[in-house]
Amino acid sequence: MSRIGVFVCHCGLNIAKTVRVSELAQFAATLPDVVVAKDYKFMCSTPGQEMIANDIKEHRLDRVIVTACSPLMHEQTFRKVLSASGLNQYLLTIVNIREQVSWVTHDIDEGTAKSKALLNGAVNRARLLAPLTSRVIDVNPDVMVVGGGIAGIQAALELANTGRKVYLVEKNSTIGGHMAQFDKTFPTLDCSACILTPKMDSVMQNKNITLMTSCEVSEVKGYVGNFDITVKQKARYVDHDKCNACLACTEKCPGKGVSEWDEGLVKRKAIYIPFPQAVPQKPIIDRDACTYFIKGKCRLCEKVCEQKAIDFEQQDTFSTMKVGAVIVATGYDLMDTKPLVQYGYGKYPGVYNALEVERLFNSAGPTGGKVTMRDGKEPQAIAILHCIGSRDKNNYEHCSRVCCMYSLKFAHLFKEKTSADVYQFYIDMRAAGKGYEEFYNRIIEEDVKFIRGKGARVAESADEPGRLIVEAEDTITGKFIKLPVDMVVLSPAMKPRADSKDLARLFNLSTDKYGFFMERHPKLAPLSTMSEGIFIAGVCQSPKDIPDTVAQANGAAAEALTIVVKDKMELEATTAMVNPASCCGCQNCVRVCPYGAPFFKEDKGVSEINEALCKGCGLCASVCPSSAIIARHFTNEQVLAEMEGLMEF
Amino acid sequence: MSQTVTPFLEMSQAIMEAGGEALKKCYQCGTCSGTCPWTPITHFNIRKLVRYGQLGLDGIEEFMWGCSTCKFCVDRCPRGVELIDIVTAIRNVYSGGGMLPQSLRAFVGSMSARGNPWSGDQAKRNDWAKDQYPLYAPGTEYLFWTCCTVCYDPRNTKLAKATAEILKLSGVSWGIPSVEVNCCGESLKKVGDLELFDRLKSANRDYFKANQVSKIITVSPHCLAAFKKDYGEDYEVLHFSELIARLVQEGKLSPKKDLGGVKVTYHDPCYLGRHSGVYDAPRDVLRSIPGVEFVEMERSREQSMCCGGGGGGLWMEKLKGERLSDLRIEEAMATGATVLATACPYCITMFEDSARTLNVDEQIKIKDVTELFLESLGINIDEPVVDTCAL
Amino acid sequence: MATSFKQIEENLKTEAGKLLDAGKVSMVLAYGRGYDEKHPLPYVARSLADVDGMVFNEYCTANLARYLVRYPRGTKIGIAAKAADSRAVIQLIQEDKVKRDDLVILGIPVYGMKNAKTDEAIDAKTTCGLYNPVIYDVLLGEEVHGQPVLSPYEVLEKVEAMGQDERFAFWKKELDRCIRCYACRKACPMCYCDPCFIDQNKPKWGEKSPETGGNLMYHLTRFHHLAGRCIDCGECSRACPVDIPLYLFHKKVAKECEEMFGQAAGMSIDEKPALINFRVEDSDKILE
Amino acid sequence: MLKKTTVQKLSDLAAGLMEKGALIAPVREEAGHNFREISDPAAVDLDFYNTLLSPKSVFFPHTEDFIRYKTGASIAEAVCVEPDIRPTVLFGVRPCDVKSFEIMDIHFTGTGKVDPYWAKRREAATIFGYAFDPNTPADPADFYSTLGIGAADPEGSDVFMIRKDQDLLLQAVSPKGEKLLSELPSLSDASADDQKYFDGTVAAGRTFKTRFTCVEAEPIAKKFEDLFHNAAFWEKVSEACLSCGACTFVCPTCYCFDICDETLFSQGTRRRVWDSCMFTDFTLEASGHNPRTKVYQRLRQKISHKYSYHIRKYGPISCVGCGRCTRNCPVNIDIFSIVNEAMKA
Amino acid sequence: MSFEPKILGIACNWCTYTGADLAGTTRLQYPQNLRVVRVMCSSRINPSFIFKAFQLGADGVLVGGCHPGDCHYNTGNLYARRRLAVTKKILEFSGMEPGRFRVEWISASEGNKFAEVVREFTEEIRNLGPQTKFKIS
Repeated sequence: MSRIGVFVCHCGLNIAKTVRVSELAQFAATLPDVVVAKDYKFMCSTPGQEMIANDIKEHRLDRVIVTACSPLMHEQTFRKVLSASGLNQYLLTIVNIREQVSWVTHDIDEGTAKSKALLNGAVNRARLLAPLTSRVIDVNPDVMVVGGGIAGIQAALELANTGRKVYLVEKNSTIGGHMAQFDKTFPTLDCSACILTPKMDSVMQNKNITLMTSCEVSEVKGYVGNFDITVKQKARYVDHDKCNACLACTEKCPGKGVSEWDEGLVKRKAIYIPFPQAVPQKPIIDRDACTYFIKGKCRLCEKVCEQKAIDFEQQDTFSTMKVGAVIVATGYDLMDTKPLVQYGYGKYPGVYNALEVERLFNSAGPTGGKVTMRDGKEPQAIAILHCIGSRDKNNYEHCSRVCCMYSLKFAHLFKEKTSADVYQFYIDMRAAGKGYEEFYNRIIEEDVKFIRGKGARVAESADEPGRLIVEAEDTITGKFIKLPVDMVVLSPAMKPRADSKDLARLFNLSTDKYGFFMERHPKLAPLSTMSEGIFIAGVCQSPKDIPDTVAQANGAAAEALTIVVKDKMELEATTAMVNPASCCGCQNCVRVCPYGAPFFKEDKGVSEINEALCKGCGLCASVCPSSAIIARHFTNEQVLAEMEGLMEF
Repeated sequence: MSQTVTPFLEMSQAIMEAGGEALKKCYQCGTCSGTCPWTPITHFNIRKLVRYGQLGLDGIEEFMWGCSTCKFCVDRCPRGVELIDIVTAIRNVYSGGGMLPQSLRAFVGSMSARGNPWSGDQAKRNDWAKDQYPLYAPGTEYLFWTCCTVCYDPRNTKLAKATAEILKLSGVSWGIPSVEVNCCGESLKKVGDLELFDRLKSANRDYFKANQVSKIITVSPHCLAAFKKDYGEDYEVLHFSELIARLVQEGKLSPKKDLGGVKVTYHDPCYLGRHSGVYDAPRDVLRSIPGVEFVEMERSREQSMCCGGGGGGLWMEKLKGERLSDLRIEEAMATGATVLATACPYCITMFEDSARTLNVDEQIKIKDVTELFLESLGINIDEPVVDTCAL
Repeated sequence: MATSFKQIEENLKTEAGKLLDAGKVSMVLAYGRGYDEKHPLPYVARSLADVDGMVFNEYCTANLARYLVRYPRGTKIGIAAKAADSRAVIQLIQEDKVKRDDLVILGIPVYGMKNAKTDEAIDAKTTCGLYNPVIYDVLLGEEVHGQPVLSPYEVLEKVEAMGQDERFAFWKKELDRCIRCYACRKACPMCYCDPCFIDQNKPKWGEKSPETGGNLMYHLTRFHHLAGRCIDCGECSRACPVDIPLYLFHKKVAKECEEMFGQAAGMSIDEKPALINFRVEDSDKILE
Repeated sequence: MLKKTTVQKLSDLAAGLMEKGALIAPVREEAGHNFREISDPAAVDLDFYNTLLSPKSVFFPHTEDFIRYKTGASIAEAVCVEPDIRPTVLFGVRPCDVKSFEIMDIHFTGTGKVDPYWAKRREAATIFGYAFDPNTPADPADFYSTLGIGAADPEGSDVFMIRKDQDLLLQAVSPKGEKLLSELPSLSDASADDQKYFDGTVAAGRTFKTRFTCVEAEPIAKKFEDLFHNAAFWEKVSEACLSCGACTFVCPTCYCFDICDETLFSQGTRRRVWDSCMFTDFTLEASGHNPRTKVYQRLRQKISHKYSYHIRKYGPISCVGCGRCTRNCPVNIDIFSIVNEAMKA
Repeated sequence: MSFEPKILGIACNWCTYTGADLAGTTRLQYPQNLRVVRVMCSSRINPSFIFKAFQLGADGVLVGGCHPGDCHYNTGNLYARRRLAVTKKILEFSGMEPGRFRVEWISASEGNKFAEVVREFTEEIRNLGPQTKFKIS
């Protein structure tokens, strides 16, 4: 037998206008197990809360029903009242007679009748509620950061500076990411390397950071506070513990690989460091380019290495880290513009993509910072085409956000380094950001030509062989433009890393249709994910510029810290559990759970649920044929009883 | 002319209601107009047309007839705007007010009175066949849908016969429709007469139903696109080039006669290519013919140029210098080809006119892929062609 | 030409004998003599001596896969399996109730199995219409070819053609007969829950008394639990003492599942049961 | 008193009986014949071997409501359900099934505690027994003669019926039967030939053989006591058993039941529902403990109860050899084969 | 008196229940025949809930969940879609009118759609009349 108290709120006239609240309270009093039923003007007010608290004591209530607004409004408020009165907070039931009754009808008879039915269901359900308690678990204080671009570097440094131990996992042989490829950064035009490399060095120097380059995450187990993450160390064929970074090997190496850092514009050695400021500044061997691996002999590097650091037998190795939280900051790729045949990328040597152009400007780049094209000539006329694949239903619907600004930056650098005429073909100029509009104005004054119309086609000039024709409509005059240029720069869409969906699977993240990681809430939880304890930062979430990326990285670091700063944490109480006596061992629960919470105990032939991983959705309970799974707070009995109550009147 | 305009949103609304719903999606980036083959050579500007439509501005009627519905812009549009629907809707709204250009009046009149665009006598629709070919009856597998143009236009009756002859050899069960059928109405729809289009469509559908038609072969890509997109029932529709390609692949038809090293280029009809996604079948057919050296033009497949005959263009006069077909002929000749092959009676008509007015009709021949294929089968149906276009 | 029942029986004895003799399995599930010819009994041979007791004839309809879950995980078992039975084995492997490696499947290609009560052939009527086992290690006869290819769903025509009211009346009449002996679920190779949902008091899904409400709840829910898992062996209906044509409902659900999800139960050990699986591309049309 | 009618005029007899009260008789149904209350006299059908379900449900229905109550209300407000008991004619019961009533009486009335539902129904009923035909072989599943029951035993019936070609001979056995027979105008008096035929058939029924030979109860009871701990024996004989309840629900002498509370909204009913010792949860205790989790334990219980405990406690074997359990077993387990096996073990 | 159907709604907490709240916040009017049970996810819905609801006398049952792809628990509604589709087929084959059971994806921002669906569904059930087939009397 329960002792139920029912408290009907008027919400001023919000409810009372279309529900006869006193009649409802009287009705409640007739229901089995209801020992007190009252109505009051504002139940959520202090006197209202006090009334409930007093009645809990006076009538020794063991269940409380508040008949008021949506549980999404005040469930927490009234739960606190119960807690404060010594009653388990889960013994509260809210009946939503405002949003779902009084506000959606004008008819007081209908409103009252529906309220009675809902209340009757609530009484049925309340009777079966059980007190629930949250479990407390230990939290591992370390953090893993996946991705060593500017976002990952920033987050790792922030966390390390608070004294946390950080594992920074980078797929490539150096950290730095795309930012290391840039020459200047908009709108201030400061040198990218100058602001990035000190940070890269700090990572190297920081004793709290374990830098793991040429590494990939291969398995993720566990849950918030207690992740076990297995990382694959890819074979480098150079023992970095022995290597003293003399780089004699790279000089002697006859192998030729394609420089990723220079976007394939030049070759590099088979044993190499990606660029002079790489961190760590120790070489690796590119198996596909190495003469020894291809032809079976050479080993010149081995001969010149005094440290005996070359190890052709090296294998991939795996190690498992224990961490409490994870930040994923895996960045982006540029979309491949070759399939957009109308722009001739890959067909005409004069067509470049944005990252290639970044390298052309860079003094450490393939041309030593001079703007010369593949044929060695300096361009006389240059067209920069915006929105290639961005804002495009046929490719990527999103605006890549940074292209307008870097295109302006390109225009400036072209003006600075060449005497070429520079044209921008754009749809809308997006310069929202601190100092951005000012930068736009500055570029306008540098006499860059702006053509408002999306580049439609790039063709070879019939009259001047080797030159290119850009076709577009200048929508301002309505005239069709055929512009002869020497160089075309495409500003392609930014897309998530090709393996972002694999990573999403590993970490149980959801992605949008292109593979950008989904945040838990676009506004209120932009750095959290649906997986507790895993945060995202930078372009892997959506395209953004460096300032925003850095801000996100700091934010993600702070979020991760809120978890690992405590040594204990409380878990969801409304989780599922298995009644082993009823479990038939079908493992449906194991197969369906998106969080991997249920697992099968082979020896007992039954499933169990790791409550730390359970989010309480109840899917397992509904796929359990023998009803062995109890979805706490939404048990089969509770739902059935509520349904029966709702259908009675 | 006053430079002040006032947006007239009722008109914009009317366009949207007539099927131009996509108006509102356009953000005026200019991809369409930059892509449109007309922009460089005429005053027609598809982006402006949409802009005028968005605001319901006066003057729209001045350039609404410029579009030949080649679908290039639709495929490129980053917003997924169905520009052809907008053009059709605008034409529907404005031509409802009697703004049909002179050259289209005969076209629409003939459609209305005789059910075909060529002022042909309906009873004589099948005269080209001279009773040599079977009529479709329930139980037959394929309906060979003869386009009005191949029934009435003397140049194109050759195409009808070529097709029929190949069908005779193919071993499939087929028949031509009786004379009671109407034009598929595709061009009529693009001209904006949606009401008349619906009338023709439902009459044809009644014929299909009465005769239990489920599989249709068309010779014109325009009919193909109409049946696929507008007729709304589950017919299996094939372009004839697809059927030949299949029969060749299955070994049921094999070209024998060597055409002696003739250099052929192929023009993708907009309605076969971009509208229906058929690019490979006609090329496969050409490649199957012995003694054909096949060359591509610079703009081919998805990038193909338009002949200008779609969207009612076939029936509209264009000034010299404003004809896409002239440009296309030049492009074809630049490849060194002596035969420009295509797979659409409209394209054939447009190109033959251009070749004649450009005085190159000796240097380059215009042929349908079907005709070339028939030649390679060693069959000659050439008869003296009397140019007595009914128009 | 199919192998004769007598020959299959001989082959069964030979192969079972070999397996037991070589110690490859600790038991062979097969058929043994019942109280008369028409009533053979599921039979377990644990030694070479037991093999002699085996029989096989047209009345050996029982689906022996039902017994697999009774033995401890890891028991090496030989099992005689006809077409539908082999599908049950596959389905149990999919559900990880048995391991493929623990089984030696003695496949029986056969047609013309009969219902002992009616003496009718059951091939596609109450079972799935296949003649040859889908999976086996040893085949106890030649594969059956040349028999008519029967759709297992043809028998549905009559019930599918009924209007909603008529169909409800039909099922009400059939299900009201139910005496809740649970032979259906006990004969079912896929019903291995213990306790069954209907046996529970918390929650009480349906009443235990054999009346309309509880009967409907029991059967409808069971149809759902078997959706995408029922391999159409027809055992539930054959087991039913009051002859409720449960197979019709199961077949209908199986047919719908095949149409909606593009997979049939028990056809491949690499699949997941359709209802504990999804595809992002699943159409909302299936809800219409 | 021997009366007669013809099979053709069976419906007249049925109509006459219906005037006396409820008539429960075999009718043809999809799955076989069953006893049903008759509303159309033409529905009575004596062309059957034996009914699918036993007639025990006439006196001991599958569900029996005891009390009704309102949830949340005081127990004092609960209302007893008065069973609807009317004079009844139970028509066409085979001798083995008639015998089953006698065994069931032990439990429902014979042990001192009288079950009023059973007792009142039994009292209100007049039983028309119906002989098997001793000239045709018995169903292979039957073994009533093995248990000493004749194919045409009038004992236990109020009226006993024997089919003679197209005639139906009706012999009053009890005063209740005699009274009823005399009140049925559709019957005519039987001839001396008929009487001879009737007596002959009863006698032939006594020597009629079903399968197996006659058994003595005592040695069986003893044997099963000895076998109780022989798990190997029970595991072997239960290997095929599915542990469904088909055998117990069709059995005329199984009488186990469960008391259930069924509620809908705030209306509750406490009722008696048949249960089966073959079900896993039959012996499930409130603590969660279950003494019979294995199939063999349950089968051992069922068979030992019928062939051993019952003999020890009440005398007779709790089985009448009607063969229903064997006929309806989904896997063709034959109870008497197990008894034979046990005797050999 | 005209027939007032009883409709049981089962709504997921994150989308449809919130959408229903939004319908209230924006004061959209809809019929009062629907009584909603809140569950955390549409995947929580056991098919037997639906059968039970009809036995309890529901004239119609409406299930609401997040749009596929938007599930708060990633994939819950994708399982639910399959399971409820089968539930629907079973109801239909048992003889229940197909219109009495409906599944709708209603997001937290679709208060309008919620109200519209309730209006439409209530009307449909009203036209179908009282549900007597499953109802236990």
